[in-house]
Amino acid sequence: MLKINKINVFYGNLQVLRDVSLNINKGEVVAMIGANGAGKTTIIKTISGILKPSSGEVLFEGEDLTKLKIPKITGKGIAQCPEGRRIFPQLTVEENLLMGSYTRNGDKAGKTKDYEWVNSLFPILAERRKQPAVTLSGGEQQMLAMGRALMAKPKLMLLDEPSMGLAPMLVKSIYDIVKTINAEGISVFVVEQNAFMALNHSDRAYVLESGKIVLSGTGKELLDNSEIKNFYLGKKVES
Amino acid sequence: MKKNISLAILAIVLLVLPLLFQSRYTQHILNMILIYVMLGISVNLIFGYIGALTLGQAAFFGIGAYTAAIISTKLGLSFLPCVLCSAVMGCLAGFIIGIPTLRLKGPYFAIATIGLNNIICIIFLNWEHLTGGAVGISGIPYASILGLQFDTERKVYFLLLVSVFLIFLLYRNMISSHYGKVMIAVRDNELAASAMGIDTAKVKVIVLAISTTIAAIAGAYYAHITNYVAPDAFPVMESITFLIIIVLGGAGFKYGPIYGAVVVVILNEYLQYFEQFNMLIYGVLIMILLLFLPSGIAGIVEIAKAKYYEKKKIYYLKEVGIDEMK
Amino acid sequence: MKKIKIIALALVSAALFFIPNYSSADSTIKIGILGPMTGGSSMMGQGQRDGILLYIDQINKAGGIAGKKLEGVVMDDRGEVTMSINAVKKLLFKDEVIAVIGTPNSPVCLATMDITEKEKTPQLLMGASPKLTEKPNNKWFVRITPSDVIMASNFVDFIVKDKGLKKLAILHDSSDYGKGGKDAVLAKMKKYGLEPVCVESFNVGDKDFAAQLNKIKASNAEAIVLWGLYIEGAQILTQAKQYGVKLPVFGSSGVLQGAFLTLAGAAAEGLYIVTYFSADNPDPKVQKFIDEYKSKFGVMPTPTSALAYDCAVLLGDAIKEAGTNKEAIMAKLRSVKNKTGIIGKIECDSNGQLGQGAIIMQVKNGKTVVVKSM
Amino acid sequence: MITSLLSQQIISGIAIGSIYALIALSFSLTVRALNVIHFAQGEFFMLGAFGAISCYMLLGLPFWLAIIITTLVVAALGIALQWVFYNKLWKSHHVFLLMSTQGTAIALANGAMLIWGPDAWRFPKIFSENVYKIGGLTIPEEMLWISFFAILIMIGFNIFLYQTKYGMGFRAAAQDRETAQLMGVNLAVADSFVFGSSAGLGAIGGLLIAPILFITPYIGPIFTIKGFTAAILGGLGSIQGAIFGGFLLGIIENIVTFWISSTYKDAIVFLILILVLLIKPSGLLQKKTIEKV
Repeated sequence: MLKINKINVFYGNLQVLRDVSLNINKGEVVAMIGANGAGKTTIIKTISGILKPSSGEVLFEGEDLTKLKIPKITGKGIAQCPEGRRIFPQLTVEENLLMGSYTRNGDKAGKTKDYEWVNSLFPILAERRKQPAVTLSGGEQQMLAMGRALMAKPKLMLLDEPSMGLAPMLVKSIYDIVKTINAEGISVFVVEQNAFMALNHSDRAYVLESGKIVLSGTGKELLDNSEIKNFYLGKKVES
Repeated sequence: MKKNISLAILAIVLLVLPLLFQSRYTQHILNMILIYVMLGISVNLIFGYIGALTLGQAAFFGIGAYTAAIISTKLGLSFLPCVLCSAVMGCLAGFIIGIPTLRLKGPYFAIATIGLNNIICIIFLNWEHLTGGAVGISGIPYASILGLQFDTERKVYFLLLVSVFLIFLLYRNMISSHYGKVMIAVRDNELAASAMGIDTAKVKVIVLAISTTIAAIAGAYYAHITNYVAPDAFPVMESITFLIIIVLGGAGFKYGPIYGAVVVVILNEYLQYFEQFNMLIYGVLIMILLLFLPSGIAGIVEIAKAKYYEKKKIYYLKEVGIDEMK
Repeated sequence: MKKIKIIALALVSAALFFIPNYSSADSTIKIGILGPMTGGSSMMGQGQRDGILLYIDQINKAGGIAGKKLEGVVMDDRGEVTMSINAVKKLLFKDEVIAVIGTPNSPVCLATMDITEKEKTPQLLMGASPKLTEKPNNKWFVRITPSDVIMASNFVDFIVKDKGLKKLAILHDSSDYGKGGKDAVLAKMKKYGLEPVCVESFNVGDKDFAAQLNKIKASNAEAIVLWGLYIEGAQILTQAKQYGVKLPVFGSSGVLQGAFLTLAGAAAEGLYIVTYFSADNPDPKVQKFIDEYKSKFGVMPTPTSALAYDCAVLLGDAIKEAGTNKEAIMAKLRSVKNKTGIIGKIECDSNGQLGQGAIIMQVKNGKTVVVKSM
Repeated sequence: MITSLLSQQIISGIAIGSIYALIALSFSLTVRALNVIHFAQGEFFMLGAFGAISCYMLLGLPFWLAIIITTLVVAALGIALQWVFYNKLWKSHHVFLLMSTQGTAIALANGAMLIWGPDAWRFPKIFSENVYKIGGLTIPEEMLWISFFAILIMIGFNIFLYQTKYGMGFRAAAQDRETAQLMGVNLAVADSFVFGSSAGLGAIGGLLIAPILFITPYIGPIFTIKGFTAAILGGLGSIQGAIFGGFLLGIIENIVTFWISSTYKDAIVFLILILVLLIKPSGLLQKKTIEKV
C-alpha cells in the first residue's frame, strides 16, 4: 500500500535520512522505533509531503507522493497525527474534529457517520464538544488528535509519538484504540520511542538509527532480539 | 592579531578618505553616514543581539539631541559636558522605559515603542519654554574641544570618526565577549537562557540602556553638527529608517550597521535625481532589496567569506541565521 | 576576509565618487529650489517649484540675464529637517547655486538658514513663523511671506474695530504655523486689552474636532479665529455646521489653499480669511500671473506659487542689477523698496521681512471677494 | 449640564470611532491570521477612497459599481503584493515582512501622489447630511451609516469565520500553519484571502469615509496608527475587539480633548495604549488566553 524506496532527506546541509526503504501493507500496524534524533519524525514528514526527499520515491497505491502538494496527499487517504498532537488550541473540540474532514467535499452523511464513530471511540470528546481544545488534558488532546485524523477517513494513519508525555495507563488505552482502528481496516504506521509498547502492538517493525534502517522484522521477533533489548527496551522490560 | 590588523587598515583608509573627497558635500554625506552608523549600532544591540524589535529609537536620539541643545544654549556648557549629559539622559531614559516595557513580547514591544516615540515627540512639541516648541532650538554652537572648533565638514568628520571608532570598539568587545554570547542566548531562546541561570530581564534592560545611551550620544553630535533641533527630526518614521538600515545591513552582524548606513544614506542622495518620484522609488527599492538580502548585506558578506575559505560548514549557515531568530 | 572588506570599501568609495552631480555649462546661473516635493506638504513644495520655474522660463525666453540662462536646481527636502540639511549642502557645495529659494516649512527654514549664512549665499525664505526674522546677526536671508505677526495684527484690527467682536475663541493647529499664529493673535489682542475666552488646539492630520467645537460652543465666544491649514480648516467648518456652531469664523492664510473651497463647500460661506494671495483678486498683475501659470502647468497657482514667483522675480531683478556677486545680490534684496508683487506690497525692513501686504477676504457664494486690502 | 456634555462627547466619539473601527478591523485580520502588523493598511484605505473618486467622479460610473471595482482592484493589489513580495519573506524573521509593508506604504502613498496629485479631494456626499437632535445631543446621520456598515462587516466576517468550513480552515491556519496544511488547508489560498480581504476591507472603509473626510495621498499613516491603536485596545487579532477598540478610541480622544487637554490628547492616548499593553496585552475586551509554550 505504501512503499518507500531509498529516500535521502536533508535539512540544509545535514543529511537526516540515508537510503531508507520500507513498506506498509494493507491492514497492517507497522511500528518504527529509534532514539531521539534518529530521523523518525522526518520519515513521517516526508510521507505527508512537508519535507521533500532529494532522491528516492514514496509510492502510495502506486502513485508517487513526492510530486504532490500537501493538501493533495491528505486527500489521497493518508491522515497524520503529528508529534506533540498539534491540535488547534483556540478551535473547539468539535471544530478540531471537523478540521480532520476538511478535504472531504460533499459526503455529508459519511462525515456525520464518522463523527458519530469518533465520538463513540472517545466519549470524552463528545462531552467536551464546545470547549476550546486548549482546555483539554494531555491524554484528551492525544485522543482529539487521533479523532481528527480519523475524520479524514484515512486508508493509512501516521502516528507520531502517541505516548509522549502520557501516563502509562493512558498509553495503554491509546494503543487499545490503535487496535480498534486497525480492526476497521485502516493501516497504521506508528513511530515511537516507547519501543516496548510499539513492538507489542505492531505486526511488523523497523529500527532506525542515525537515519538508517538497521533492523526489521515482526514485532515479536524484534522484542526477542537481544540488541533491541539492550538498547531500546532496557528498563522498560522490567517495569 | 589578524583582526586588529584589518581594523588598523580600516582605520587608515577611513582617515585618508576625506583627503580623497575634496567636495565638502561628499564630506557632509560621510558625516551623515557616521551618525547613522552610531544609530545603527544602537539599534543593532537591542534588535540584532537581544531581538527586541524597537520602533522608538528616534525618541532616544531626540532626547540626546534636545539635552545637548538645551544645555549648550541655556547653560552655555561646552561640547564634552553636553555629550556626557546626553549620555546620562539616554541611559536613564533607557532604564526607566526598559524596565516595564521589555517584558512585552514580539510585536507588543514594537507597538509600545511606537507609542513612546510619539509621546516624546509630543512633549518636544509642547513643552515650549524648554524645547522651543514646533520651531525647536536653533543657534546651537559648533562642537569645540580645548578651543578647537569643529566648524567645517572635514573637522567634524575626524571628530565623528574618532567617536564612532571608540563606540565601535566598545560594541565589538561587548558582542565578542562572554556577555555577547549571553545576549545571543537570550535572543535565541529566552526560556533556555533563563534555565541556564541568566537573569534575562536584567540582560535586556542593561543592553537597552547601553543602546539608548549610544543613540543619545549620536543625538548630541547631531545637535552640535546641524546647530538645530526640532521635533520633526525625530518621528517614528526616523526610527523605522534606523531599522531599515539595520535590516538591510544585517541585523545581528557586527558590521551590519556600517553597511546599512552607507547604503541607506547614499541611496537617499542618489534618489534626489528623481524629484517627486524619489520616495516612490525608495519604497519600491526597500521592498526589492529585502527580497534579495534575506540576511542583509553582512549576511552576503559572511557567505562570501565562507565560500572564500571554502568552509561551507553549517556553522556559517547558523551564523547567518537571522531566520532562526523567528 | 580582508579582501572582501577591501572590495566592499572600494565599492563604497566608488559610490561616493559618483554621488549625483548636476553639472552644467558655465553659461547658466543656478538657483536652488529647496522644498518638499514629496510628503504631506508636497502641495506647497510643488507649487513653489512651478512658480519659480515659470519665472525662469519667462526670463530665459526673453534672452536670460546678461546673456546667461537661469537654471533651477530642484532639491526635495521631504519637509524633514535632516533631509533639508543634506539638500541645502548639496545645493551649496555640489551645484554652487547663486541663491536658494525655500522653503515653506518654518523648521526647515531655521535648519537651513544658518548654513546658507555660513556659506554667504542668499536665501529667500518662505516660512511664516515670526522666529525666522528674529535673527538680527544673520544678514544672508530675506523672508517673503508676510509673517504671522503682520497677518494677525491686521486681522485682529479688522475683527475688533471693523466687526466689533471682542469675545474670541482661538482654534489653532499644533504645528509651528498654528502656534506662531496663535501667539501673534494673543499678542495683538493684549494691545486691545482682550483675553481670548477659549484657546483650543488640534493636530495636523486630525479628522475629528467635535470636542474642540463643543468646548467653544460652551464658552460663549462671539467669533472663532482659526489658524491652521486647509484640510483641517475645511473639516472644522463642516463639523461646526453639523454641531450647530454658528459663530463667524476668521481663518488664516493657510486655510485658503488648494481645493479648500471645493472641500468646505457650503460650510465655507461667510468665512473671513486674511491672506496675501487670492485667485479672485481683480488686480491685473495677479490675473496675468494666474493666466500664465495655468497655461504652463494646467492647474491653478497656489499661494505658495505666488510667493515663489515673487521670490524669483526679486532674485532675478537683483541679479540683473548686481550681477552674480552674491554679496551684491544680497544687498539688493535687503534694500527692496516700494515694490508690488503678486502678493501685494513688498518692502524690506531691517529684519529681512519682505512681504508686507495683507488682504482680508470673505467667501460669498462659493467665491472669495476682497473685503479689505492693506 | 455635565452629563449632557459627557454624553455629547461619547456620541461624537462613537461617530469618529466608527471610522477607526473599520480600519482596526482590517488590521486585526492580518494580525490574527499572519501575526504581521501591516503598515500599509492606511494606504489601502487611502486607495479605496481614491478608487471611488476615480470611478465615480472621473469615469462617471454608478456608485455601486465604483464600490465593487475599487474593492476588487485593491484586494487584488493586496494579493499581488503578497505573492510578489511577502510570500518569499515569510520564512525570514518577521521584521522583514514588517519593513516590506513599510516600503509598500511609502511606495503606495507616493504613487498615489503622482497619480492624483498632492492636493486634497472631496467626494460627493452619498449619505444624507441630516443631523439628529435628541435631547440636546447632536447625532450626524452619516456616522450612523458608517457605524452600521462597520458592524455589518463585522457580522459578515464572523459568519464567514465561525459558520463556514473555509472560515474554520483559515482560523486553524492562523493557529498552526503546518498542521492546518496537513489537514488539507491550502495555505496559499488562506494567505491570499487574508491579504486580499484586509486590503479590500480597507478599501471599503476608505470608500465609506471618502464622502465625510477629505482624502489626500498622505492620509494613510494617520489611519494606520489609529487603526492599530484601536485594534490593540480591543485585543489584537479579535474581530469584535477591533470594533470595540475603534469606538473606545474615539470616545477616549473626545473625552480627553474636552476635559484634559487638546494639546496632549495623542500623548494621553498613547500612554493608555502602553498601559493596556503592560497590564492587559490581550486587549480590554478579550479574555486572557493561555499562551502555548
